[in-house]
Amino acid sequence: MKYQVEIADRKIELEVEKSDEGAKVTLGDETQPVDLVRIGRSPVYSLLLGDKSFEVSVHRKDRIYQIVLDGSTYDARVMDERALRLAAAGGGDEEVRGEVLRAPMPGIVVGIAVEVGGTVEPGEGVVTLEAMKMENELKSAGGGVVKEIKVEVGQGVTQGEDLVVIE
Amino acid sequence: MKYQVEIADRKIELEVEKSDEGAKVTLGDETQPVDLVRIGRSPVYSLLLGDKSFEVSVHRKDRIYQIVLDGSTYDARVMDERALRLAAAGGGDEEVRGEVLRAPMPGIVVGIAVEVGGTVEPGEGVVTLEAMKMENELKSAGGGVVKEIKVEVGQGVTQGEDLVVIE
Amino acid sequence: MFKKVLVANRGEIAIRVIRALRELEISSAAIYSEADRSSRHVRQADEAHLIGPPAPGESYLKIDAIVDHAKKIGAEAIHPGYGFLAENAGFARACEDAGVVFIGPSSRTIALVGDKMEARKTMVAAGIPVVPGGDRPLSDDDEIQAEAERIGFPVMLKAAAGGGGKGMRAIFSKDELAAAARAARSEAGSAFADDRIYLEKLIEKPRHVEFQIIADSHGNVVHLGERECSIQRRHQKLVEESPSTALTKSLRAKMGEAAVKAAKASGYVNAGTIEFLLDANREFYFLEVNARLQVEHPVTELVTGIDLVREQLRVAAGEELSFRQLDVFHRGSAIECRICAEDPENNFFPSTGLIERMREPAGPGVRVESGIHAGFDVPIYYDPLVSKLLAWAPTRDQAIERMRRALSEYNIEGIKTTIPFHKAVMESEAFRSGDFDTSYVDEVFFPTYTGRTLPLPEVAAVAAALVRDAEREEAQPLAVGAGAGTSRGGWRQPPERRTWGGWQLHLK
Amino acid sequence: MFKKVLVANRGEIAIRVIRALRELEISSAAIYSEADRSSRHVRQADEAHLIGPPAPGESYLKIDAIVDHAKKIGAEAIHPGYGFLAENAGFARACEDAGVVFIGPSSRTIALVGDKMEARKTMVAAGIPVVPGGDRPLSDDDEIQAEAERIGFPVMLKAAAGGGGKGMRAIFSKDELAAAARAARSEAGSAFADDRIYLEKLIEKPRHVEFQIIADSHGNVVHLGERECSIQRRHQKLVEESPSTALTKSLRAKMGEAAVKAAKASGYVNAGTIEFLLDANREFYFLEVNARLQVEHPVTELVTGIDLVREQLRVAAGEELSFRQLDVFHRGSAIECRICAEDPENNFFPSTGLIERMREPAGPGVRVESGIHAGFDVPIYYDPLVSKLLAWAPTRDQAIERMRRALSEYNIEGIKTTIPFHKAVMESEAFRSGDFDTSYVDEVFFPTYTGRTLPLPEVAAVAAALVRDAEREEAQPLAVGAGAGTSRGGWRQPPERRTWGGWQLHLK
Repeated sequence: MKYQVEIADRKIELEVEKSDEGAKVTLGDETQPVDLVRIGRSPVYSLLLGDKSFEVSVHRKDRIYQIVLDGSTYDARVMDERALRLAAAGGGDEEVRGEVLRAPMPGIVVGIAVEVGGTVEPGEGVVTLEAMKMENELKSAGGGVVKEIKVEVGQGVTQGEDLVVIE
Repeated sequence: MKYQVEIADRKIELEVEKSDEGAKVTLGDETQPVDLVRIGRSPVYSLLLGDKSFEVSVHRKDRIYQIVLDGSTYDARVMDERALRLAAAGGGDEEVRGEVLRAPMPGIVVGIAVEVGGTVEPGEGVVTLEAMKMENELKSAGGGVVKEIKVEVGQGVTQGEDLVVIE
Repeated sequence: MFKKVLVANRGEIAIRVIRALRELEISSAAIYSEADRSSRHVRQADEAHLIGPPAPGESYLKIDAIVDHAKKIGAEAIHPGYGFLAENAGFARACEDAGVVFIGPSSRTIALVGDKMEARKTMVAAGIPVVPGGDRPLSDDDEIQAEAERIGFPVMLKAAAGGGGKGMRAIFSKDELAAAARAARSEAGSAFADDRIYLEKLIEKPRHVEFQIIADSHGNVVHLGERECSIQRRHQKLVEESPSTALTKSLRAKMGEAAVKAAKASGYVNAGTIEFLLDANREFYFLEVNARLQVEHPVTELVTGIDLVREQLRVAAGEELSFRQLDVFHRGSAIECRICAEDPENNFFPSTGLIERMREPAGPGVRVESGIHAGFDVPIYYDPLVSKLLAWAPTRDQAIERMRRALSEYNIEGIKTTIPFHKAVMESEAFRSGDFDTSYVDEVFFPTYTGRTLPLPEVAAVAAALVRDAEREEAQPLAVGAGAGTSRGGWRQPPERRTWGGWQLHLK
Repeated sequence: MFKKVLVANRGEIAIRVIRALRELEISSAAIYSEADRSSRHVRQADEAHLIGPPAPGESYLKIDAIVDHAKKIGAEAIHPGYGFLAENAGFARACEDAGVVFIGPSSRTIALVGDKMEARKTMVAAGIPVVPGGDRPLSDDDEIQAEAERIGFPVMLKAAAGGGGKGMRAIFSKDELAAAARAARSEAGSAFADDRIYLEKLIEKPRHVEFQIIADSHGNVVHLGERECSIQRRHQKLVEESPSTALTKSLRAKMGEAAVKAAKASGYVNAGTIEFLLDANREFYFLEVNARLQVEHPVTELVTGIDLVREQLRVAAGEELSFRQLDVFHRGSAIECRICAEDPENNFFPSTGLIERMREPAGPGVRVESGIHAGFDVPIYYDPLVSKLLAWAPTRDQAIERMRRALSEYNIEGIKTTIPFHKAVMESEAFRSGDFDTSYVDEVFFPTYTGRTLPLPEVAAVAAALVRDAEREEAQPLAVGAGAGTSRGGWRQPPERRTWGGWQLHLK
């Protein structure tokens, strides 16, 4: 089975083959034996790739496999052959339009630096959130025009809650 | 709800009452507030009984709740009101007759000290099992006449496997 | 010795104190807010008492409720940990008034050292070097300007009641002075209800070196050597170590002597820390007294072998210190990394949420002081410090190697932590050389810190694809023909061991 | 220094070696049997290589396969750990022949000290006290009887090739002698293919005190003080500590000197242990040389601060020891408890199976060296030692308190372990007093050891009933009216936090 895995801005193509002698994975030109074993019912796996040994944790968040490996977290999106064919047939991804600034953690809104209809530059501070004894400024990634402000100063918000819509 | 909990040779009666102010448990003459919270999806619970704080782990094995508390393991059999009524109506426990000697762990049978038809005294060695680099002698708890020997020397056995039936 | 002690704190420091109590066979009583019902300190204590809602002002800072609780449950003493009420003279006084032993210095000492100007005056009188500058509050602009010129720029404006950097301003020229003074006074007034400000010479690029002291009520005062705390980000300590690479043997002796003098001058009893600044010429200046057990106290425990919390309990119970100055000797090198629930890839933004899995380091020379566990929901209400990782070894180089090894074993999954940052610090040339000052992290390290590193994307991709592959097979067991527990061409999956992907070689 | 080292072992000792390798930035290659695919040492190593089926004879004892593997993967050295091939002269020789460094003494030294009679002869020649008795093999009954009468009863019959108590017999009178000699010779013959036996004076109720030595290839030999290992059950060590309560300063110096002499006499290089018996009059006798790293080596690491595995690697690579005898100093007291997968309530019967949950102790002065993890299926094929728990403190009393505290934090669920036994030892008067000998556990402790203790049945009953109650509610959510996540009279259950019983007070 062929897979395409997206991690950050990379697309990694690989092929997994299974036989009676075990599994092999082909990455680029190289084909290596591979063995993945789950440890009990935990999210931990032992991965042997060629001779190398790795411990990985796998947490699934919706369609993303979050892989923890050597202290780094990789958000991996996995597409198999069928999904890739479907994606190819259906055309490219939909153009992403606009941006919703969301609360990266629960907290209390202590400041809003923008107004509806105002312009926001990429990297500009939009909302200030207080959590864990500290004030944290949330910045716009892309910039644009503020379409909607969904919270007000003094309001408590949960993680992932929409704060400001920028188009 | 009333419960009877059997631990080792003790039968402990207790009553749990829940209300908007929390739960209370009555043990003998004493009624105390109680609060049990599971920690994540682990088998670990925080138990507050009165002011006292305990960490307990709960592993369910068939009808037994195995409670690990302060390093000791308590095998608890819990009967609620209904089960107690049924047990009372159905008469006492069936008389246990005979004894099956089972392997307490996986291992290899390296010796059998009895023959079918022979007599075994309580505490007498019956089967020797090798595991973890050591030979371990399995003893008869009750004693009686050997009815059946289900294994032979050199055979590997799994945990819980029947070895010898004594009546 | 006490029979029962109430621990007026949460997280790792509450657990640290509970462990010391257990070793002394003293009953431990935890308090907890509603947000901490599942916290570890609740489970590790012998008793636990709900003290109020999550906000600290309604729980861990409620002086009357805590003291009343201690009386009610028969606790003879209260250990405040650090933070919350640890340096609150009012809390110490409320304990004293209620006849409950406060495990720390007297309310009088806390009040004295809490007032920066009073503390300065006390130290000057005791002959301890302080940063050159005024020892009186300054009111009008002329007075401030005259004083600044007398000291010489650059200068530092400070609030008399100061703390946490509030009311502090570095000033490099005359023009900035008037506006800065107005702002500082207003900030100090609203933060501390005390708008007194004063001027000090600004020590540029100092090193932050502090001395641990401990004193009993029989007049014995001992110092336990220094801790180097110059690895800071915005005045927050991140890494601490002992010994400091900046101190010679004779300088260590001189500063230790000054620390003992400072403790005596302020009537100090129990454990405390005398903070100094060290300038580029290795001149040292008294900075302030931390009238509590510090976050970084285990660094000193590792090099001296002395259990500071145990000694705190002993001297609070009126016993003599179990050692004299001559008994204290230092062995090897210890480093502490503060593990915070913050995202170093994203400007140290706090990161709360559920800890899905944890793997803690262990083995030789490694000590973990953690307040969290898998399944714990890190609350938003409290300090982001979730754990402390310490490494000890005979030499500093080996301690750094050991810390790197321990950091590589430490996984906290579900939230972001400062573990990757600490790995980068341990790799950095400046930290390894020992040649750095308090400006290092903000001015040198961060501008080149790339943060997000994904060095093994191919390996992660293989893991993700294999898990996906296994899930696909699980979802269609009939179509593929081999579910869990069935045999297939020599590969066997025992039903009790879940194997994803089905290609594990098992014993036959 | 080496670039890659193969670790020819499993479990906690493999992990111990892998950690040392990581700190030295040496690549680590694990080997594993089919039973160990999920083991921790496989995951903690940089590489892992399947070596064979579960039975040790087909995997961890396969000399040729292991040496070939080392060559194939480019490992310059092999660390054997303890047990398995650690004291196998043939393995050391196979490494030497293949040009792979064996991290331990030479095959010649291993062979010399492995032959008890040769070792005795060597020590006598070096002027080291040995147990009085014969230094020649005894064949006919008359010879044996004459020798026994010369030495004086009681005597001990021993096998020249001995080990693990095989071929050993204590004899208290002349009548027992002939039969015992026949049995011992036959036992030795079948166990070691060498039926030579000899006689020694039986030292009654001895203490077992051993000295750690380490030597480099430049002629430096240093001893690192003693370990007291008298807490044994059937000749198996259970608890070790340093310093020994039986040694005075001058006796320690004399025995240390003898240990260094013994190492020099046997041409010893790398880490090893010289075992002595100490009789009731504090006379000491050479017992044997353990030509390997010992299970209990961390006890010495804690009191000396020296990393023994690191030093093993350094001297194996030809470097000089990083210290001289005068640099070694001892601080405080360290204790080790061997945590075995055995049931102390049931005659130390092995206990294998799935580890369902683990909670490890941590905090000041505690070190855990563990080879297991939650979700691990303890295999039946190997040693029952699954973990070692160590405590250090400035005094022995404090180390005992700390060990008790650490044991109370240690839960291994799913299998039986010796943790409850160790708790009882730490509480026992004889252990606390320091006044015990090797017969203590078998003759004094066990006859009064009650084993099974269930001190808090009511609390366990409450927990069981509440869990049952919650499950009943879960099974009938409609009948009772309140499932998870719904609100009921002010009690709220957030859906992501599973609460049993439904009576947790949550923040609103």
